[in-house]
Amino acid sequence: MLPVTYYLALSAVLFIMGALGVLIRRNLIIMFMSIELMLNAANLAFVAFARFHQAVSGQIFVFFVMTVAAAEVAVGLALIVTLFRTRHSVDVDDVTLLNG
Amino acid sequence: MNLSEVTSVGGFFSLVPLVVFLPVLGLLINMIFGGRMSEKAIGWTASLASGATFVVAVLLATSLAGHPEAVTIPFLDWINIGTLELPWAFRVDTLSVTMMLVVGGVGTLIHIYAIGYMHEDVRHHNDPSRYRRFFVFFNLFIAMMMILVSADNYLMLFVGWEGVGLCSYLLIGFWYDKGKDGIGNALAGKKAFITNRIGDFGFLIAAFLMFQYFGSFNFDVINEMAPAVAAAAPAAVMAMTMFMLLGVTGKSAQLPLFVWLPDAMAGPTPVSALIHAATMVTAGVYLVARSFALYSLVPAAQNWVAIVGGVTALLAATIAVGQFDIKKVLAYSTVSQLGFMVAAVGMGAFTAGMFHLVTHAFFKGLLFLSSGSVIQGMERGEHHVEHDPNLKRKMKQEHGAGHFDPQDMRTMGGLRKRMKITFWVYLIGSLALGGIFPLAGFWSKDEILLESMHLHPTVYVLLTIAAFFTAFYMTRQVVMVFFGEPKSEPAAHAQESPAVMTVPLLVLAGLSTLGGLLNLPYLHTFKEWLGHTLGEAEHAVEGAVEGLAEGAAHASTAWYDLGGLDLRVALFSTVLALLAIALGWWMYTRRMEELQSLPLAKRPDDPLRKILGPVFKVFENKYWLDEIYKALLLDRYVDVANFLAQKVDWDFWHDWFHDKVLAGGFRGLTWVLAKPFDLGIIDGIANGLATGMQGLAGQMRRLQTGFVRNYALAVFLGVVVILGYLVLRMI
Amino acid sequence: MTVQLILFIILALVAVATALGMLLSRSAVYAALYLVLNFATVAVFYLLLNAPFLAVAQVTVYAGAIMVLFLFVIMLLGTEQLRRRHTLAWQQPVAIGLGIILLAETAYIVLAQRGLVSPGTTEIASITGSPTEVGFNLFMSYLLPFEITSLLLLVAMVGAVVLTREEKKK
Amino acid sequence: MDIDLTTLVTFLPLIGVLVLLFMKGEQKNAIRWVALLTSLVTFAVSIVLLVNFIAAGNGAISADIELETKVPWISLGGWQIYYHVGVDGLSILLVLLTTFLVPLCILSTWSAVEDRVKDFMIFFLLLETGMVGVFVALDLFLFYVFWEFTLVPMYFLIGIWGGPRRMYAAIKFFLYTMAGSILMLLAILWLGIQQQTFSVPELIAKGGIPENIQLWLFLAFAAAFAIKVPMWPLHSWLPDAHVEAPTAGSVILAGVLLKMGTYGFLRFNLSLFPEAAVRMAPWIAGLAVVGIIYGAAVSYAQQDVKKLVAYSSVSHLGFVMLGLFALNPQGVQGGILQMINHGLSTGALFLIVGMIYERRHTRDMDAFGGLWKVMPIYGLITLIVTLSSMGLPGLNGFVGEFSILLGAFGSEAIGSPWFAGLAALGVILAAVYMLKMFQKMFLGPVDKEENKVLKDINWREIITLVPLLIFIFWIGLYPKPFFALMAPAVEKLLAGLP
Repeated sequence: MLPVTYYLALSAVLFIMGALGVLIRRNLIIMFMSIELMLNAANLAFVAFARFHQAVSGQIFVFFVMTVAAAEVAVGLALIVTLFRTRHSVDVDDVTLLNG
Repeated sequence: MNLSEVTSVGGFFSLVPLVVFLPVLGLLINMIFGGRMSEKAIGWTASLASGATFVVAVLLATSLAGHPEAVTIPFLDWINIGTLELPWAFRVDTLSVTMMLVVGGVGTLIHIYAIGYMHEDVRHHNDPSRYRRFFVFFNLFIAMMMILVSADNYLMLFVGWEGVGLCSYLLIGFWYDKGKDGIGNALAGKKAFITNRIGDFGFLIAAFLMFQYFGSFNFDVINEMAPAVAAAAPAAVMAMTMFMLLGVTGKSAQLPLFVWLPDAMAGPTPVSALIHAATMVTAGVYLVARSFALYSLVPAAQNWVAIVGGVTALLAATIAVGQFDIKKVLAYSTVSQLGFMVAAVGMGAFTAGMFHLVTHAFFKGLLFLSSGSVIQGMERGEHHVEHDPNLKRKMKQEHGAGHFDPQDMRTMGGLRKRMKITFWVYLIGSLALGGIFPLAGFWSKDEILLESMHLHPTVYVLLTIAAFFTAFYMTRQVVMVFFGEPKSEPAAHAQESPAVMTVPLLVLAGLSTLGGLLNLPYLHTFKEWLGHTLGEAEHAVEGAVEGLAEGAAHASTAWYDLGGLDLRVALFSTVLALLAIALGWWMYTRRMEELQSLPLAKRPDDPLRKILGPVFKVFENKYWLDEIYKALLLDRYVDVANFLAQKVDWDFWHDWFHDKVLAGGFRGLTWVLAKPFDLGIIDGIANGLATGMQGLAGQMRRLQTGFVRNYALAVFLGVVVILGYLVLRMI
Repeated sequence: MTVQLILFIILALVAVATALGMLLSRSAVYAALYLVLNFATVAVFYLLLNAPFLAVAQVTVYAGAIMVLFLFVIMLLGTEQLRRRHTLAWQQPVAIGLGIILLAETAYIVLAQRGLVSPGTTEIASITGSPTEVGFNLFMSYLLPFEITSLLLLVAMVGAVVLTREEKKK
Repeated sequence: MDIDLTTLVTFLPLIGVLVLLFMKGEQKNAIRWVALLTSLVTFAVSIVLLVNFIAAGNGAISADIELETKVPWISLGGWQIYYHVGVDGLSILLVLLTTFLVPLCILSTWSAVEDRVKDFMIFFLLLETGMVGVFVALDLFLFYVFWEFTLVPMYFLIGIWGGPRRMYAAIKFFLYTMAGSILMLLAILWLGIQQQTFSVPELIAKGGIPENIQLWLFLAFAAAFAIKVPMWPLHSWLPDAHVEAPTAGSVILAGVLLKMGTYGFLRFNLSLFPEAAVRMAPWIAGLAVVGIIYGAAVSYAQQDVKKLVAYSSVSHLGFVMLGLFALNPQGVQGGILQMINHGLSTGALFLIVGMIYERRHTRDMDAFGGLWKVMPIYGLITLIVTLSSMGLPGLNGFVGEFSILLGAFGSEAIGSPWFAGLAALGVILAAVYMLKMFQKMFLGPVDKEENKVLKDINWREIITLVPLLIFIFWIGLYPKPFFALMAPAVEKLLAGLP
């Protein structure tokens, strides 16, 4: 069995890449996929810890995260579709209504 | 006394609640089903209800004949608070049953009469739908009057007292959309109610005093305790009786509150007969008789009552001389006769007062009803004239285009030929009222005069003069209405009333003729009857009369004494009455005819006008009492009310004090705080702060780019920094 | 060097590579495909970590359902490239810089935890992650949250429907 | 534990509010029905409360507080504020009056309120909770909360659905009442700090406040209550509020809110500060008598019917105050009964005015005349209510007024029969202004064209008025059950006086 740190390191790398995706990319869909990646990274850490602590709760948590992610994707994509309908663009930089 | 004791007494005593509930039943039937009943059915239902109460009263009287002591039938607890115990109980004694008989008997006759009278009246006024309402109110009145007379304490008496006042109000204003300016009748009703309320105020205060000194309103308790309380607190008993007198002057139309009664003639004539002549207005007399125990203890109060009665009797009699409205004459006559009764009970001659009350109910009821017959006869005549173009033109020429008044005696005359029954019963009523032997009025009036001669000479003089005037104005009325030539076309075509009206008239005429039998000299049936209730008070008076009259000798031995009838007094008043009749006859036949020769413009409508001159004016205008009251009291009250409402409450208190001083003051304060203080100092600081903040915000807003990625970056930065902090802590 | 370690390294390389691919690919379709691959590798990691139920769920839910949804949307909206713009040009280097810092920080933490070796490395794993075990826990200890998630999904469904419904033309 | 009825009655209207919140504003009729049903259920439960109260005495009517609930509510430092409610003979009738009037008011708004029906009903039901709360609260702090709470819905009822000068009236009403309440709050705080409790029964049991301090506290409480009553000369807000308020608001204002003032005097001033109450009795009685005469005179001079009725309240409430401060059984019981009577007959008068206003959109007496002929049922009912209001024996007003005057006449606390004597003049003056109103509106010829086509009141309006009439007759003919309910409690209260 590998030490849990390996998995944590991998999880961290994946998470940072996801975060960078959100920060750098302008395509809303890709940003959204990056968020999914971050969730996956977190899930990986959960499962690793579950193995490490011999507790099934971690896996249950992952299960819940997946559900939430599914819900989130459904609503998020619906938002994107609506946004596209009004703005005809998936460029996040086109949506600057909050500009002070 | 509880019910088991009552049954042991036997007789019909326990039936007494029916005197109240039978009329209530009648009015409920008429109220609920009357809409689907014919006029006849409505009228007879009401009459039957009233007749049934009379039957109950007769049954009670027969029971009382065997058991003359008072019986109290408890009915229900009304108000019980602390020491205050106010049951609704019925008291059956000779006094209350006498009143029940009068109310039930005369009431029923008038009910029957009204079946015919109102049938025409509602058509004359173009609103047949009110027929039912009339009988509902009429039955209500009987019920209320019965509550009044059957009460066993002052407060239940007051309930009936106010209740009859309400019925009076409703019935005076029965044609509330008619009268002077369309509102005259309604105003008359209001006047009656409010004037009576002033009297009720006196009654209430008297009741409070009673409760304070006797701790009860019960007649028996008060009668029993009265001597002791009168000894301990004479002023209190004096105050009680005087305040009660105020109540009496209101309800029984005495000075100074009699002004409502003549106006009350605005009601339909049966109302005037039943309420404003025969029954309700005598409630004051009944009240004083009820309170005999109190009054006989305070001579000063008795004196006042007698004086009020005497002065009212004379004053009203003189006013009656100057009236032209047939019902107004009778109204003032009623006031005057009530004065006789009040004077009598005031002097302590309770039997005499009650006796006159009963006979007066007969003959005054009769007179009013006959006057109603006359009025409707005139209306029928007018109706006839209206449908005959020739006569109509003729009438226009004689009377001008103005509204024809069927109650004005100046338009009547010669009716004895066209309305025979009415004429004869009217004549009987007038003679009875005038005190002509052997009609009912002679006996009762004579008894009052006799007792007043001994007890209160001043009042005797007043009453004797009033009696003279009484005979005179009644002669005047009879002559003006029934004799001579018709003075207008309607009078010439007047028609007699139907049997449903004349039969009650005949019955009442019989009673007016024979009423004196109740209390004949030597027999004194009525006196003994009432003596069971009035007991000691009556004996005391009798003793005083005998003592004063005789000095030393025995009453029965003097030549003029006929077993309680003083021949001197009787002869003198009879002679006076005959004189007055002769004078009246001469003046309104001969003198009137002589006057007819004068040109129309100079011809006076009344021969007295020329003889008495300005004095007649005074009579005609009722001593201007209404005007004086209006100027001194009513207008002043309106002024005060308007001043309080407009100036004090609204302009001063509402607008000035609240809006200007309070609200304005607060606004002023806020202005001072806002402008010099706030702007100068506080605002300075605040504005500085605001400008600084604005600048800062202007810089800060640049952070809000609106780019989502920017915000995300910020979050990310936060993560890096926090994690960095944790890492540094680990190191 | 155990088989497990070799397997881990290979899989980790694939995972990072696909993640990078998603991050850098021009086209959203490519990005999505890279992500599917990435999810699949993560599913394999789950298998390694004694979580077979999650592994299957990962493939069906993530790689299957969610990513299909993404692809649908991409197809729906078209795959046209975004115009080159210079909005927030400064953010890219800053973000990368911050990412490196974060990487360093996590690296430090992970390295500092080197001694953290799983107690379960030697013994037989006591958890199996089998559907039975997960289900048992789910329906016993976590029943309420489980039910609430059903509500959440319902709300999300309703939300998605409401959001995407076309406004009626007036 | 079975259901706590007192609390249930108090908060039942809130359930209706909750339902109303979820309804659409356009479903006006449904909203009205929900509100009506809620208030009817509340009334039914309050009847159950009455039955339980009677049963609680085991054969006799209890003199104590029954159906009590005491739960810690707010804990502040050393002392504890309780949610403490219960009913006794002093309050039960007022609770019933409130729950009785509210359904009638809602019924009366059926066609009168078309605008924002939902909000109206919500405020109305909130108001009911507040009013019942005032009457059942036994903790001074809780009482104060309810007391102030009633202001808010009433403020909106006047301010939104009122007449042309509604904002002025609403603000005046609010500020005036607030001003008085502040003083009361200070007194409550003083009592709480000094006596270590806010519980009214405990405060009564503890007693022992020196007389000069009692006097100040008495005045502080009296300030709040006298404004609410309103006692002369603090009545200036009343005509404004009454005239501008919508009909149902006026009914509740006259029927219940004013009674909160007199109830306050009864519950707090008399029992908490007995020595001061005895000392102040002649002064209060004096103001009451001035109010009676003044109110009657000012009523007479009004053209606006609603204003006339409003000022008549000043007169009637003067009677209540006179009775309460007679400090003997007749006076106090008469006073309590008169509170109910005034609620019934003045409530009915406002409803009656509202009905004609709905038809003619004017309240000027001169605009009417001869209405009895056009609207016979309406005329008859008005006549009965008018007579009740001026105290005709056989109707409710007389029983109350008579007992009050009788009590005041022999009252040792007031000390002189002159007060009652002058107050009895008010009986005459009441007849003067009430009959003037009746004559101007209902008698005389129908001389205005608009009045000739008026429709008589419909079934809904009759149903609104008939319950009031039933009680007007009942209390007038057989007031014994009503007196029996309050007698032991009043006796207990009076036993606490020096």
